[in-house]
Amino acid sequence: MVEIGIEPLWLSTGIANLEWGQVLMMGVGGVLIYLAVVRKFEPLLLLPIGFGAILSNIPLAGIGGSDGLLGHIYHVGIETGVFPLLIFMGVGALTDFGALIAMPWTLLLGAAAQFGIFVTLLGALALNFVPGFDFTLADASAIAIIGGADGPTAIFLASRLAPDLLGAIAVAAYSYMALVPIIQPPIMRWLTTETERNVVMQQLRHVTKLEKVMFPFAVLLLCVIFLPSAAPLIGMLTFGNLLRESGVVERLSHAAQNEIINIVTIFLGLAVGSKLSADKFLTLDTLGILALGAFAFCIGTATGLLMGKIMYRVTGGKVNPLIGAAGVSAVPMAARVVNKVGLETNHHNFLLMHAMGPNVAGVIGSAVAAGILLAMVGG
Amino acid sequence: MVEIGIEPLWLSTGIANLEWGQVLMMGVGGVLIYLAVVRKFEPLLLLPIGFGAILSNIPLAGIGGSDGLLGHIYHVGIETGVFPLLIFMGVGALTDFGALIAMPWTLLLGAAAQFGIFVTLLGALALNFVPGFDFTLADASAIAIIGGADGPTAIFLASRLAPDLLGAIAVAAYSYMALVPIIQPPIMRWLTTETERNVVMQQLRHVTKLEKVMFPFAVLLLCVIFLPSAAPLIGMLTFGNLLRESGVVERLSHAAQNEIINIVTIFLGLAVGSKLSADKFLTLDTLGILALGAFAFCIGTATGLLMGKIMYRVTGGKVNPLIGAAGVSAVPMAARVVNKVGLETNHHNFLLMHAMGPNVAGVIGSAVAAGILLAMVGG
Amino acid sequence: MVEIGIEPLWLSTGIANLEWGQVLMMGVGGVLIYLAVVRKFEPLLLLPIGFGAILSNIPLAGIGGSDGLLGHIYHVGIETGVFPLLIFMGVGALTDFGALIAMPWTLLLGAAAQFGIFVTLLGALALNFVPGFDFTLADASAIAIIGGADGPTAIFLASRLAPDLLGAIAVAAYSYMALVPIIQPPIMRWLTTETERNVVMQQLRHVTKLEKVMFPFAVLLLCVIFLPSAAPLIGMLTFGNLLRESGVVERLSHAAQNEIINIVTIFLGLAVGSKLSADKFLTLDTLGILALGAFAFCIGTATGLLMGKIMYRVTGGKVNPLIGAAGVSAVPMAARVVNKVGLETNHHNFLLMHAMGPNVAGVIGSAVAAGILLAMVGG
Amino acid sequence: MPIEDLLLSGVNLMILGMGIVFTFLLVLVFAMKGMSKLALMVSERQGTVEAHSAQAMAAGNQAQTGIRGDLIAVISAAVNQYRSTHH
Amino acid sequence: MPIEDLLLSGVNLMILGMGIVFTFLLVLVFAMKGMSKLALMVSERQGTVEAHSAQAMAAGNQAQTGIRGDLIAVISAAVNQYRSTHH
Amino acid sequence: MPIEDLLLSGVNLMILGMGIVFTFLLVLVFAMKGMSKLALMVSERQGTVEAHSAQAMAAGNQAQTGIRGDLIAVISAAVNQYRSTHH
Ligand code: NA
Ligand code: NA
Ligand code: NA
Repeated sequence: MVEIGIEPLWLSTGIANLEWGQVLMMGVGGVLIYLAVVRKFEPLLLLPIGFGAILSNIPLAGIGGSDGLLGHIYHVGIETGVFPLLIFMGVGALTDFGALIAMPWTLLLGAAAQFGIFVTLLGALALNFVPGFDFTLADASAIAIIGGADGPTAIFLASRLAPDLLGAIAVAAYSYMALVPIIQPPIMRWLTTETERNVVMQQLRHVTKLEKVMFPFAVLLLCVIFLPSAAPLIGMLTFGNLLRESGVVERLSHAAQNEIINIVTIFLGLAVGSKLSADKFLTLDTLGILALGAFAFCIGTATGLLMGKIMYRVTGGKVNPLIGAAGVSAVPMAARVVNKVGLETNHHNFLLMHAMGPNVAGVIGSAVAAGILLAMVGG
Repeated sequence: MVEIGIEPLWLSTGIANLEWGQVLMMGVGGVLIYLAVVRKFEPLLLLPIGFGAILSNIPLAGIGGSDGLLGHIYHVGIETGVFPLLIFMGVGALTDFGALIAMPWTLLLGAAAQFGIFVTLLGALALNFVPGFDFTLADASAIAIIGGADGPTAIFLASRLAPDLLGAIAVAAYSYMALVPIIQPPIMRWLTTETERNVVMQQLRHVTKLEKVMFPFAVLLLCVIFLPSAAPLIGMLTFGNLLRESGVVERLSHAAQNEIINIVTIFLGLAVGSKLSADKFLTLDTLGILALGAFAFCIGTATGLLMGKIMYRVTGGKVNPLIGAAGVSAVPMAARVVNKVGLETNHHNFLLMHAMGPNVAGVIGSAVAAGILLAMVGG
Repeated sequence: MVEIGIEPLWLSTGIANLEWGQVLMMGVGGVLIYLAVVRKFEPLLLLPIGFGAILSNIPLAGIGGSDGLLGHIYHVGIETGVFPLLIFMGVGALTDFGALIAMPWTLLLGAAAQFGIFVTLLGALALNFVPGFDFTLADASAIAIIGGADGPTAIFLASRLAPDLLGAIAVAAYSYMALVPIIQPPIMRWLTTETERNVVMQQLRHVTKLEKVMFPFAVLLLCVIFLPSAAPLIGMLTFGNLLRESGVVERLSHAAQNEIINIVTIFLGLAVGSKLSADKFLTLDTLGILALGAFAFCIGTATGLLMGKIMYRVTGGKVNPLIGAAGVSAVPMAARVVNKVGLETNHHNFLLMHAMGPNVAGVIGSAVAAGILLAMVGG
Repeated sequence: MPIEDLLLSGVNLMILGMGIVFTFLLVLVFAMKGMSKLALMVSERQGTVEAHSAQAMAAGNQAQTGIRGDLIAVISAAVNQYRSTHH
Repeated sequence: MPIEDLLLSGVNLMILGMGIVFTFLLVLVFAMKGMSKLALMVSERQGTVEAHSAQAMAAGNQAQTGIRGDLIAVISAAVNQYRSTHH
Repeated sequence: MPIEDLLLSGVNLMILGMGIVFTFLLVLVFAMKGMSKLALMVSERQGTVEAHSAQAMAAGNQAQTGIRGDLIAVISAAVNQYRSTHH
């Protein structure tokens, strides 16, 4: 007869099988959920990630395993790179590039802010001098992209270059994106002068519908010519944006902005959370990644601001350097921070719209950087 | 040249290939659709199940086969257990556990009602004495869960323990859930006295947002400690509920309550229907399953009521025993039935909110029972 | 150390790898998008198809490859036939067959218009006399279905009979459906007399809810008896329609009409576009397919009109032959065209509702024709 | 196989095919006529029931069609706006 | 295996099963009572904060429940209509 | 490989990388300027057409922005409520 007694019963309980690592990781998941719910840190991603971490660390259940729910979702959506690309399509459908089209030069601010990525790459490699660290060039590249301050880009690149670090990288990326309001302001005040922060920028010119429809093609064209390795990201971003601006496929644009991105966000978050296992996350690497991530954000913010100061000089004081800080992307948080800091010095100086230009430019910039890393390192 | 003539033409028609079993199963599908459309029996599930049964019994088309549409859907969504778990996430996002939080003791009513599951398990095994029946312990467990009066739980467990019986079990589960208004009242009147049914319960206390946010964690924590095998079900239920109560992820909560659960319901129903094939369904087993299912509902209702009577005594007549009948879950039908029967004896006695407590407790109770069966039998 | 220099950098650019075929196919994609956005040609499909063509022809990116995003989507949704069938479910949920139920005889108009399919099949085979063409019976059948003027049917059949031609066939089908307002009117004026076009048809009788609920079953029953090979298409069409008319599953009907069809349309379009590769599309075959497609539409329109004239005679002038042109389906475009041409001759003669009958009959007709081709050729 | 044979198969296919299409849809015509008759009978038999539900339905439609078109337009626009801004 | 043994396993399973179900839900009862106590303490400690958010929430609910039911009905119908026609 | 070499690759990657990022976005700047010029020309050439559609669009926007903000707020709340209750 089937053996049914106290012994197997006890062995089927959680306490009898719970390992310390799992307890700790559930704690980590709990912290992420706390940050999401109470501190409002990127709740759309951190809540599912946190819950996924808890579920996948439940002993015996094997929810994160290859036969478990989250294992299936991870296999279908992240190993293939499908989920981050669909999110990017949604981002494109949700983003109005008008501000950028009105001020093309702000693209350079989005470019400068990517410096944080590459400095971090060096930092990650340098960390190998510290005993216990052994990052490959691929690992370092995946870590560096955290500086791109763009979640889907980071997840996409990590799934390609360093799947083992994906959990830590995703958590770092979204956490720091949420911390932008705390990380950036000091740097902004420190690197800019009162006069610079006071600059009131002229109002943006009107952008025609036609320009908005042509924009995605312009971006995609350059991507095809110079950097095909960035085509999956740039391609889906521009596709989503075309759905939005073409004005003839309202149904599809609505689906990309709502159903698809919402459904995928739930699954992406849970699947990323399933990578938060003790053996992968409770390592020295994770500490290094968290440190490097913060470092990357600071550098990116700084270089964006410096480019802003250059444009301030060149334009004879027409550009407020603060908007350079929005170049790290982290849309729209970074732009809001710029607006806030701007208002501190001048109560009537609303920089939000001007900051949206470099802000969305940063999205393109980090997608380009990701393409370069894929082409040079991923090959 | 390609042979195109009357002969092959005739052989490609349905009548030339139609078997009696298929005709009968299409009839079964038709009956299910009739019950869904005309009698309003759980139409959201029984209509797709019925239509899936018709489609998968069409000769030559092979829609339910491994290369057919329904075969693909079944393989992706039910063999993996993904669909029932996503439905459970939606149920969690749609359920307000406030009534239960206000009356924690009603959990015991949800516990007592699960007695129907285990009695039915014995019944299924005892049926083996009847020649022609040969239920294994796994079969019996899958059949018994019908007493849980919870569709996704039944489908999830059946897909794990007895895939061959899945069709019959799902049909029985949803049919009896729809029959609750007919099955339960007589038992309720028979087991309770006029005075008991007359009890007017005091109004529920206000439940704070914080309590509602903490509740899913409390449930999940116990599940992790005592019964990890129930984690997939309990985990997704609590995740969905957290999406709802956290209040910071409106987009995701809305997706779980609408897009996801609606889409999955269509596919789940069709896929379940594709298991209604003559060789699997037109068997003595099915008759046994239908009989046992009705039996399970009656026992569950009765034990729920008896526990209600105990609480009536213990509390000195503060608890109306009728709400015990809602412990079988079948949300929210059973609670409505309680309200209806209550009003029969006292026109001013609205028990709906008080019945919601044991009602949702029953969902947790049957998920726990399913976990036990998985742990003890599925291993 | 990792080789990172100008040489590999250059080799990783697009220009260094761009082939003429790819450039041309991107051009084709651009044209399709132009037609969709500016000329409003079936934008819901042609925009995603065009963009998919661009993405899948980007060198090195391999987006259309088996490991690329579009490759994955194609493998999951089109190779399996799942996407076109889900679209058909949505079409069923969006279609009101009331006009057809009120005028059952107009089914014959939908039948006559399918003549275009079979004449085109002969045309495709006859094209083999021209050196360079070598269409098999399967190829010819897949091409002929373009005459069905029904996108999902064409994609479904092509994915079964001639995957290599799928891109060209889908593009031809949707392009000509968009061209209906240009293709049909001359033929309509040429084949009908002033008096005939002047016929004012009597108002449609009221159709009861019960009839609308019974209709899908009537269609499905005949499909089961006579033509099971058409069951996947007819089955999902009638299922969607039952969701709509049953009135008890509003949630599911809404999902089929919106979320599901919108999401699937995006993916279907992109995946079809990924088949627009130079080696498959820039061939003599494609030219033949485009020519045959136009031919098919003209024949179908003509035979539909002729059947209309017959019904005009038989009914003693009660039927306006123009509505026969709507038999090619291309819902609802063809019906609108009928209405427009009708108004040209008589400013008070609104034929829209009367044209909807043959219009939806055409959908059933081409699904039946597809079933026949599958049964006779696909075997 | 030689094109002639192919064409022969094609002709075969055309004759059979159109034959089946017409048969199928012709039978469907009669099926629908019978269906409508049946529906009529049924609804007549449960006339009373129908009546009620019919009234109910009518009422329902009232509630819907009762709304003045412009109001719907305004609301639709608002809903659009609401969606585009809140989603 | 022989039916008797099966039944024996069944009985075993029933006893253990109901035991666990009751234990689990009984423990949950106390967990919830503790939880509610904790929630009370927390909300008392940050009373002020609560008060504010509570007011805010109340206001929010106002904004929603403030709308007269019939208006909602009308709008709901319109939304329905809008959806069924525009989608 | 030795860390020194890794770092060397890293420096290489940084120089090339930032070079490409800047080149790419700088070229994009000019592409966008050209694009805007082109757009201007096009719209001027088909001025009349534009005008019409522009008016049409304006009208459309009117219809939308014409709705008083508070009405939208009310309706949005109602829609919310409608959704949360009817779904
Ligand atoms: Na960025
Ligand atoms: Na239950
Ligand atoms: Na057709």
